[in-house]
Amino acid sequence: MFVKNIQLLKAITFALGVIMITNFYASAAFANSSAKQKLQKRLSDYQGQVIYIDFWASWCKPCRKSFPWMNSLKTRFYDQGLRILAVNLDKDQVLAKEFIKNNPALFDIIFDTQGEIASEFKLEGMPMSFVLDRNGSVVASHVGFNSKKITDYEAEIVEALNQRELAND
Amino acid sequence: MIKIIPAQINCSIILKVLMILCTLLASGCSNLGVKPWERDLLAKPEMALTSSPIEAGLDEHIYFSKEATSGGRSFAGGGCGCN
Amino acid sequence: MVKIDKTEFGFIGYFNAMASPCECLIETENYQTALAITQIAADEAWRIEKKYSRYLKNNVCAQINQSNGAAIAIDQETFKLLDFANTCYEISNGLFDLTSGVLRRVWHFNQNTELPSQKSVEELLPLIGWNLVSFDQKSVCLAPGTEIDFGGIGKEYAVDVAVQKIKEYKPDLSVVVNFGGDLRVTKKPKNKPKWNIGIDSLLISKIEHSVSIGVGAVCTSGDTEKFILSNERRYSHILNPKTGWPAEGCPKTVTIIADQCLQAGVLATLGMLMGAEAEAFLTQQNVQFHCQR
Amino acid sequence: MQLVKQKNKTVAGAIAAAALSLLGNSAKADGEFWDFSRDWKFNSGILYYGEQDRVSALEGVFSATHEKDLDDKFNFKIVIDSLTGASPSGAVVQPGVQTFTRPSGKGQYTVNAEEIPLDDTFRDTRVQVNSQWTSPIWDESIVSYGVHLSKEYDYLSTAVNGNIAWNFNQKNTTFSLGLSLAKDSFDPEGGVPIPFSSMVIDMGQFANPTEFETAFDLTRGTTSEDKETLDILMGITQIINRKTVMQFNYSYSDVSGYLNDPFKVVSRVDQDGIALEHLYESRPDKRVKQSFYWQAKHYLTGSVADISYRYMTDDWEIDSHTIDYKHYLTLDNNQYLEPQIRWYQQSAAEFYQPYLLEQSIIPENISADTRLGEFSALTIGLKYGWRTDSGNDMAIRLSYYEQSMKDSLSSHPGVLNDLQIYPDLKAFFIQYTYDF
Repeated sequence: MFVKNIQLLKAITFALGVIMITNFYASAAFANSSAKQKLQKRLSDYQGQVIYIDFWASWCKPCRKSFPWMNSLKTRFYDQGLRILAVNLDKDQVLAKEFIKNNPALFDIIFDTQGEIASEFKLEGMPMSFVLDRNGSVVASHVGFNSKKITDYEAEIVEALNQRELAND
Repeated sequence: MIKIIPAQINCSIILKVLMILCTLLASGCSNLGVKPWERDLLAKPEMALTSSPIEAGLDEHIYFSKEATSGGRSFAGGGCGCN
Repeated sequence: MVKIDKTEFGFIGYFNAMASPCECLIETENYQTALAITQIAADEAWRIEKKYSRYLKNNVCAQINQSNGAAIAIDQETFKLLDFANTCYEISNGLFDLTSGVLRRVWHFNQNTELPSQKSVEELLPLIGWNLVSFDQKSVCLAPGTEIDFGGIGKEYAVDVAVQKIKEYKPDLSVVVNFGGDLRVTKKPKNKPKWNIGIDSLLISKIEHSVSIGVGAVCTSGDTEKFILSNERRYSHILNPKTGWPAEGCPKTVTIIADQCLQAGVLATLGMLMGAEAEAFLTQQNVQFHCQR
Repeated sequence: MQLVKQKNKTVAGAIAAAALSLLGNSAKADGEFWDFSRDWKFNSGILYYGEQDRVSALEGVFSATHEKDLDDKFNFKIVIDSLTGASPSGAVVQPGVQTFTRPSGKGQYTVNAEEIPLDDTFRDTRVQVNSQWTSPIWDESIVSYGVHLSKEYDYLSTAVNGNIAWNFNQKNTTFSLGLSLAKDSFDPEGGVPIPFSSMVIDMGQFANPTEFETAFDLTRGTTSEDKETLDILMGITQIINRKTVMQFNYSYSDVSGYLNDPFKVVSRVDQDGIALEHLYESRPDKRVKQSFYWQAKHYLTGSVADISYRYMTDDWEIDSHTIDYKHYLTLDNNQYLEPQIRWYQQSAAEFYQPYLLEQSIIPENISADTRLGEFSALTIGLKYGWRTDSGNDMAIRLSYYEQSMKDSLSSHPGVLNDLQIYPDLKAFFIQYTYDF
């Protein structure tokens, strides 16, 4: 009886191969560096500030819960030098705009449809966020958004904010 | 009292299957898959492996009471006297 | 969640909070800003409701009311609210009293129920009295059986706090924050002389005519629907904490226009408690008011 | 009662001052900042199942899920179903009219000539409740555990289950291991029949009812029986590419205890095919089932293909293959059509026999329950779903299900040769689901 299972497994791996080939397509990695340019522009705007970068997409469920929290982050820590940048990774920007209509954002949003910035930051999951200190280096990051861990997320930000105050605006 | 792991379980079969699952896991899977931000289509409700649990439960009940096979997608136990 | 609609003056943001429809009339063409402003108002309303509503089980209000005599730790916001209520109690000679909420155990105002018996009201009176409440920066302590109901100032406080936050966010925009009829305007509108509430927003269900206001707050106390009719006498749901009964001959509603919502709200309640002398009392306060008899 | 002016400041002024100090520097408030107003999700469904002039069932499901956070859920489900109508008793078809005793021993029922005997005492209502808790652990895995309780007039089933799913390879691969332990207890009205005892049928041969009762009681052994089920489910879910996900499950199920169906009998026939008596069936008291399940879902522009294959084999020598294909077609404004075709085929249990020949020795186990026979079954279904304007999802599904038995015996004794021994089953079911 067990012999039959082996043939079964061979059949499955064959089917698996067929599906792979039929829809393999070279993802057009045409040079759309506008996403990276937009990022650079923003990072230079926020020169000397602590930056919280959040990678999100309309189809990612935890993002719906992280937006209100990021709004409150902005109103509470804006004047202490926190800037928030949300990088949208939707393939179809219409879905992202629809998401923003239902989940208002007080912070800046840039679009990275090809996922260039995401690969640069070597994203490990969705959503994922990074805390950059005042000289722009990543000091903390977390994958996912769990409302129980909010105090930890905020602690990371406050710590970065309290670091050596760079003489800035 | 429920016998936790009845002695007569044919361990060899389970071990064989576990071994196959692991090889499948280790070898084939590392290059398959998508980047975390490429899960937009997979996140659609209709792409869930069991898109309607209610329907799956109702079907499972019908086929459990009309056929000699059950489970596969989920536990096989029927939980009713209908078979 | 919040919803946004385009209007000729800009946008209206809707959401539900404190068991009533809330909206923000925003004089701006920028959709993003309108959305963000509505979200600020909504977050504030939900936060205050979640913290102080007497309908929820494990919030600050519930902790205080179920303490039966034990001292409860409070945060600075709660202390300041109690302090504000304390001032209102003193300057109104005890007419404005947050502990009068227990009277709703005997008074039911949904469509012509009967009057409570005098005896049942009197039994509650010993539980009422701001003197039964002692508090300081860190804690509050109630006499057993006594309860605090923030309903009297909750909505007005939420409006004022929301307006403050919106002014921080967009100081130059004219926004009307309207929580279930208690509203306040952040700044004079640019494209028209005044906001015409009642036409722009249908939320003022309590009064039959519209109010036009440049800047400031409008609050209404009393209710055209919530009252008891018994042998042709109309009993309002605004109860005097000392007698446990509404004031004799009080108007159906008292609407006050003032600088802040809290001020307008407390004055409107006091106006109702003045009964027949409501108009006399309010003219003395030289605030704009309107009594609906 | 006149309010005295407060030292030339009007009451209004004093209140304004108090309000200012309250609102002054926006008081530091601790507490949360958002409102998850829609935490609870509800799914409901109702199914009508009707077989051609046989059993019909109505089943209602209501499920409530509270999702505090991603993968941190509590689900409560209640299922109520009621069954009416007749199902085959296992007795063989006969040229003449037949009379049978009801399982409870009270009353009889008759079956017309050349008709497959159906026992219509089969009327029951069942209530089932399930609770399932799911929560994330060790930051990349999910644990889930739950309880199951199902109560019928004469049947009680209780079960607990647990499952752990490990995610790795950036959540592209998920390995899951599940365990379920169930205990069912069964006490039929009229007691549990002794296997191979002969059904006592009152054809007037008894002087009085008590004589019939003593004879009937002789065929009854214990008043109740129970069985235990251990299920192990191991699975791999693998994301192949942006449009394809696959799952491969192996399940091992060990059921032991009372596995007979107390209502089922096997007819003993002479060489002319005439039934002499009806013996209560006897199945082994242990069954080990193993199944290999593979499912793949592939996203095409505007539709989703869902194909699954299941191979089951057990130590009752039953092998079965199941192929299930669904095609989800998205129509405009949130509507969809989902045709379905399912092919099922099983071999017979080694102790399955439609009847027992008079002269053959009585085997250790025997059952004439067609569900253990060799048959194939086809299901064709079509589901139409839409979203109501208040944003809730509804769907209606119509399905037709047909089983056709395979006659594994080359010929039948005497009269049975020109009678239709194997009952065919044709059924349709309508399912309505509503999520809000």
